[in-house]
Amino acid sequence: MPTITIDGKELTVEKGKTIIQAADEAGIDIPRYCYHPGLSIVGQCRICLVEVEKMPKLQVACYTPVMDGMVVHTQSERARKGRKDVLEFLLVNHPIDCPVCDQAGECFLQDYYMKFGLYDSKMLEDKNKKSKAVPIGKHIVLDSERCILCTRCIRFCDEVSKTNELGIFHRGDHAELLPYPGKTVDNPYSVNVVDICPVGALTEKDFRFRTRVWYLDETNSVCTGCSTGCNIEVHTNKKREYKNEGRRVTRLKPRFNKDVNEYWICDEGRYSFTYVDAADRLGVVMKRVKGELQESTWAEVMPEVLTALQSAKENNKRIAVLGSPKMTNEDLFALKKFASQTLGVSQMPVTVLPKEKPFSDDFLIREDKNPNTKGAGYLGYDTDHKATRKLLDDCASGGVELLIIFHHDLEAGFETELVKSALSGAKTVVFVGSNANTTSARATYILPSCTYVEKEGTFTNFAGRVQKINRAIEPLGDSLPEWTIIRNLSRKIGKALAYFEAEDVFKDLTKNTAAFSGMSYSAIGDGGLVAEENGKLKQGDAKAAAQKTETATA
Amino acid sequence: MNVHDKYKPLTWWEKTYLPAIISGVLLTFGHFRRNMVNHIKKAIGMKPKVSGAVTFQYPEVRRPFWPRLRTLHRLVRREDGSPRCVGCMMCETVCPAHCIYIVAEERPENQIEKQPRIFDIDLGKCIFCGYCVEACPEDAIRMDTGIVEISAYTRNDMMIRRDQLLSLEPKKEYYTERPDLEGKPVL
Amino acid sequence: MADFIVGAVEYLSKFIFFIIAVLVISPVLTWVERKQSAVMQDRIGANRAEILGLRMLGLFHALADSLKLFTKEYFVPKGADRLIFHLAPCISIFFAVMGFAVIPHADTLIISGQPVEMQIVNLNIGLLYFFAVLGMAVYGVVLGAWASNNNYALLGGLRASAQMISYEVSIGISLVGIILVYQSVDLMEITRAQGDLLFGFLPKWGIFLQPLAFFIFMAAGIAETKRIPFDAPEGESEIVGYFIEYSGMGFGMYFLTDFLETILIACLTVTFFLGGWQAPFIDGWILQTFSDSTFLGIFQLNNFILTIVQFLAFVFKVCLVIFMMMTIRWTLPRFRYDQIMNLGWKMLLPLSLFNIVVTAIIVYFIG
Amino acid sequence: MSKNGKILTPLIENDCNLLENYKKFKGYEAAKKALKMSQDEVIEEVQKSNLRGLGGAGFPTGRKWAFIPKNSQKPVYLVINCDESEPGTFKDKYIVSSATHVLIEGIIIASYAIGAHTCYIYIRGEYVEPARRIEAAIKEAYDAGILGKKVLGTDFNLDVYVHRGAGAYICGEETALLNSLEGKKGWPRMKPPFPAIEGLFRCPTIVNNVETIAYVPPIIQNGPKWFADMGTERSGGMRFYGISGNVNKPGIYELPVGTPLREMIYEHAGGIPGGKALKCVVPGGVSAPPLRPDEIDVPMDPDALAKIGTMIGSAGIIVMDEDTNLVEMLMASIRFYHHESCAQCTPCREGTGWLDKILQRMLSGGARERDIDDLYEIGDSIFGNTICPLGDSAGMVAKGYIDKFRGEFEAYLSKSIAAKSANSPELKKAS
Amino acid sequence: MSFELTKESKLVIDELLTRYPNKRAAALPVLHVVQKQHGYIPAEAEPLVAEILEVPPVKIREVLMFYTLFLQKEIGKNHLQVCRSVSCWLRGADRIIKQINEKLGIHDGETTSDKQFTLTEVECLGDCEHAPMMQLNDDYIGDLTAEKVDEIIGKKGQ
Repeated sequence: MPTITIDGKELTVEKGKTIIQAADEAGIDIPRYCYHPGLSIVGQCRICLVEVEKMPKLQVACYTPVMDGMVVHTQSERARKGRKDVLEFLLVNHPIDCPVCDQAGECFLQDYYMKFGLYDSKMLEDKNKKSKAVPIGKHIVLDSERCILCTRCIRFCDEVSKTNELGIFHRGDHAELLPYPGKTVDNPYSVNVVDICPVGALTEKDFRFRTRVWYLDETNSVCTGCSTGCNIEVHTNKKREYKNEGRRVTRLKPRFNKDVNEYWICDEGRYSFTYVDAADRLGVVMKRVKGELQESTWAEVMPEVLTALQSAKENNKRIAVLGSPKMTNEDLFALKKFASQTLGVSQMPVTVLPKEKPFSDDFLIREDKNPNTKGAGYLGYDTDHKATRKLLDDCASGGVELLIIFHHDLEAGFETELVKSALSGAKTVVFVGSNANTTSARATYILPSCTYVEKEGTFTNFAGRVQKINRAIEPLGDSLPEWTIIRNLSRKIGKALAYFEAEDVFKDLTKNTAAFSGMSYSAIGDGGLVAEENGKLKQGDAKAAAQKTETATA
Repeated sequence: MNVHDKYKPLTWWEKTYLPAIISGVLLTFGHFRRNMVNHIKKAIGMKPKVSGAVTFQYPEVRRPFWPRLRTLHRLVRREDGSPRCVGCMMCETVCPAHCIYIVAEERPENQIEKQPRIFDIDLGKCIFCGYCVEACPEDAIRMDTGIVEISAYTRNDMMIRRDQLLSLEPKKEYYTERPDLEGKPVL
Repeated sequence: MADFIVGAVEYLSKFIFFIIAVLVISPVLTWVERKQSAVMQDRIGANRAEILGLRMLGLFHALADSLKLFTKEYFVPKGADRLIFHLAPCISIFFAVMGFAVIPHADTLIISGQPVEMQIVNLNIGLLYFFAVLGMAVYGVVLGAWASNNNYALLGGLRASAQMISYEVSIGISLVGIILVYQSVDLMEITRAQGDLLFGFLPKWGIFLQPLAFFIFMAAGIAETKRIPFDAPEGESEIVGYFIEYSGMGFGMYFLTDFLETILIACLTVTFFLGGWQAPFIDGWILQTFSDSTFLGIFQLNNFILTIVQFLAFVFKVCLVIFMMMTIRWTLPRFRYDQIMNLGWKMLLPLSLFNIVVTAIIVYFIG
Repeated sequence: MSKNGKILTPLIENDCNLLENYKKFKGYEAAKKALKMSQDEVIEEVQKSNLRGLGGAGFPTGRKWAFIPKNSQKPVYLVINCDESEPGTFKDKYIVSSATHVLIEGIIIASYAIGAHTCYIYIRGEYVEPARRIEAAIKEAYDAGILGKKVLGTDFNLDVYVHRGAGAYICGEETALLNSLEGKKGWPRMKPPFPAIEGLFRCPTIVNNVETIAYVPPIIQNGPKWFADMGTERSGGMRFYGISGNVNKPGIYELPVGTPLREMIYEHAGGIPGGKALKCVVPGGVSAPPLRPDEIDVPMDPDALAKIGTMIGSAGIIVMDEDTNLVEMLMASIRFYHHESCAQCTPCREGTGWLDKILQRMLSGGARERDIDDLYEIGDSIFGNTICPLGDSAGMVAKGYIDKFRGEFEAYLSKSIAAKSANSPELKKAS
Repeated sequence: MSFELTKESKLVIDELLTRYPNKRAAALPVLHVVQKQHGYIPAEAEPLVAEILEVPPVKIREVLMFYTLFLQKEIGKNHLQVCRSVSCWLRGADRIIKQINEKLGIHDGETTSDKQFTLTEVECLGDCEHAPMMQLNDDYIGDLTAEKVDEIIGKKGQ
């Protein structure tokens, strides 16, 4: 393990690491354009120049491996001058069109200009003209003039998505980043190139001109597009809502988690937030009056639902509950507790498999498009598709009086006939969900629930990693988190659940479910913890969890 | 620590405030006396050397605008009549009163990709600080219309919209010298 | 019975005369304030309101103002205590008006051989009455502020009460010197006592006998009216005050109170320190020059003329004091709140105590 | 060995691209001799000869060979760099087209020494005829049993291939050449690892210049001391000097290392046409900073030139007479770099283009007061901040001309500005 | 327009592929072969070459556009590549270029309308001793003078 000194700070670094990696670990900021920790190192942008003692030239921090006894200066006169020069060169042909550039605010050129540049331009000459605002894919717009040829996107397409769409053509200052003629950047991970583009050369069509990035609020969350559970940041525009135009989530950005998604996210997941403000979003409580669904209120509907529950219970008619793997661990636990303690329901299926097998690959996109199937399994739900079919069969044969369905669009997974007969078989159908579908259209009561950006909770991904979601925006209309709806029901019937926050549910959950024992919100933190079927945390994780809890409480 | 510590401490006599009050009152009273005499002189038909007041009789007499005066905003147009504004939202960002509302849109022409679809200024909130003019990288917003009488019956009417802003013209007649003060005050 | 009727007529006529006078003078004062400040500041001042082309130097503005205030919506904020909200301005103006009851305007007028005190009520404890009334004024402010259900108003009200209570102490103690010197708490008596001459040429006015008390009284008095430089409670343009939620005549009453208090303080200043209705040097001359023959059947000529002169002297002095107070208002900037408190408690209060001690010693030795 | 002590010139003059001609000069005797020696001995001999790389960088050849890891599991490659694109350099063309067999013999010796069984000759794409000749010579050698399996009857196998470039100066840089050889863009690689450790196809690779390899057979033949004695203390032997520009007899001259520059210009190259005065000399290809007339007494060896702030490079001497406009000269040089910059590193990619634009503007009458300083500063900023030396060269050239001939530049500038203000009355009035 | 490799070209390419340990390395020689067959390298050839070399087509295009000798569009029968670099410039390359400009009416990168000549200004061709010089198709012609240029154009233009 070589020991090196960066800016007077002594560090012991793993052999084979480069200076910039060592500096990153120590929290010393060295500027970079071409270097990206998730990609190979090319060392061509030259902005990361640092002064290394006993080396005649400035060295690129991203490529120079650490050697024992190395003394590095990142802020020396020479290093700053070198960086400033490189920056000046980068801006020679870069259009200064920050006003129309969506990258402004998160642009490395701007940041480093303010940090190291601040020179008066010597440039009098005309800038080279290249193609501007060319759509190069379903989601991406390319502005070649702004490109600084750092090749991050090219390396992404070569190394991560392995689709090789992009290349740098010509040479010298006429070199231009372009996709291969006739090819578009439409791989399942394409928009990541926008994230890694340090300047505004690659921008997102969907986000284009929507707002300026400095208006955005960020909330850490987890993608619900599939069971991978990629870590994301939800960007919302709370201070200037008129810019939202009916769409409260501005964009999703991947968040680094070395155990799950590293730096990336698939396009499907990136645009999976659209259902939050989709046209079919349920925002009001509804009930069926004379065969028509009408808007209602919680105050009106809750007693009616309670009465239905009560009468079904007293008449010893069956109550059936179909949970959903789209619900958080908290929702599922509260539901399970309520259903088994108060309603006496024992069989609780959750899974509805779609008729067609969805797209999946071996990187991030998984076949199971639900974020929490694993968690439902841990919590004692029956994750078998057949169990759901059995429940529907029961309903169809009239063995169920009251059916509570969460989220599911049953027609997506079952024959329309079966669904129809099942839903008409039950006297009362309560649909709890965030978006309308064919099932909700046939329900007796519709109780609107929050989407994942409107509530707190945890999801358990396919590998058993429990990860936290946070509330980014206020719930739409009357919608409530599912656990709140269940708790409100439980207050009037049977044993009341004494939950006030999602965290209360989780505390109860960790006490009662072996797989989650020892966890807490503070221990889960941003990275998540792995739950194990046999009930114990992994050795390393348990220690980490204990430490995290300690530091959190301290 | 009090900011006044850096000044020299007041003497006992000064601490009573009396000298300051007296000198202040003498000054204002001096003005009162001088102006009153002039007013009376005028009232009884004598012609005073100077007028007792320096006020302009608005709205009959209007005070000329100084070039630096900040009046109602306008959006500058390009030669083809489209807004010069590119919707960068710098003004919106810098506005201390949060009175500018911009929503951008794609501009059909590719070279300048962006333009504002909505550009509203809430004059009810605006404090006429002129930061938006300073911040604009395109010199697209200016406060030189010479319109100072801004009033409306409802809050909504205080919103000035993009097309209104674009339709405004700069006021050209500026006075660069101090205008004549020998106006005729009406008592 | 007849005595009672005569007494009732006497009080009633005095009261009506006085009420009309005060309520007319207050709007006029608003005009005075505008015009005076305009002249001081090289402006013209309000001059736009006109009736049939007549502008009257802007005098109609007072009329326009009151019309406006009368016709404006009287808005009661959500959550306000409605009763107190309505009551508070009334309390405020009520006590301001009440204060005038004991102000002597002239010496006794003899009508049909019947002496009539030129004072609405001749209380032998007039000074204490005045303290009591003044002390009640703060209720109007505090209740209005509290009833508005507005934090800013409440804060303004708190500032106002703190300030008024602080300065009332100084006012009270500064007047103890006057009591010591004139040996009375009856305002008529105090005024009469100021008729003598000191050293043969100087009227025995409070300002000469109690110069320190005069300054203290003036400062504290201005503070009592909550006017610049002591306008921390309301501060029209910058810090919203206790009547922020009031509109229409509710605001109008507070506004009127302001001016009534100004007049009141001016009247008191004149009564205590400037010889009240005394018109020195010419009163004797009038008595000697005019005979005591009957005039208009019921008046005694010299007494009548003297009373008129005394009344005019009183009015003249009050105007002078008001003019001074307004000059100060348009000259000085506002005190900071801590400065107001410092001045009240650390300057005026010790000074007024010191004044009592010195006065007492002098009175003890001189007799 | 022949008259005048020249080594390769006689071979070139006698068309040694044909095996029969080369045989007359004891062809392939040295290879046979070397193949009998051990690998280390060969390297030792070359090291002793003080043979330094003649392509530009001047790194001692023997030492380079010694870097090859012994007993490497991976195959070792020898790559001959014949991508001769530096303006003012044209020596390799002669060697590959007319002394081809001595090159092949050198390849055999070098390959044997480093344990390579495959050799690629990377020849620039424009050299169509030389490429054809060398292909023919290789075929001849294969047919004669000199190449292929069992070289010259020994157990040593060697395949030699010609690989044509396609027009990129940057591919003369060894790592860019390797990338180009691998079928990629000619973008230089970051070092370390050096090619000797990880080069072509990630295997140990030696990249040598044509001329360097061509001198190996005579060294083996005549012993290292003979060669070392001809040159200076630290760089042995002879080398080709290509003289071009304003001289009477432009061409290549094989002379001992350390021959004074003046002698070359005025004696070997026959002086300047029309008896004009000398203004400026570029001693080592366009990348070398220029020399003033008072500096040309310098001996042409790497160390002496380095001492006065320039370099011998590929020894392409360009002579300029008194009529030359140095601003235009600098423009021509910078235009070259602008055209050839590979677009990898920022300073070189943008800097060369910027320099070119400034110079073009200066020459089209738009000169400004500060242009000279700008040029110098930009050159300085490019220098030392790039992966490969192309950026350094561009920076060095811009700096070099301005350092040495600032007066010339200033004179041009004032003349140009005066002309401009004379042409525009407004400007005249304003100033 | 589709592009097919001729049988001869295929044979040459097969031989070329044996020279290198991986196929990609043969990119330059293969492209040379394509260019020799077709006169230039059409866009349609890129996927074909990419397939032979087992690399993504974009990499072939990158290579193609990086090297100046690979042509992407059809050029005239006679490709005049006039050196403009330092040594040639010193001895009057400008004059030669200007002469061709005037004589044929074409500038850098342009082709005459009769598809006879294409002029390209190139950097050093390594024939500095014969400056000023040009490359006419594969051949170097040095020591150019105005008369010599006229002669070349006249001879080839017929």
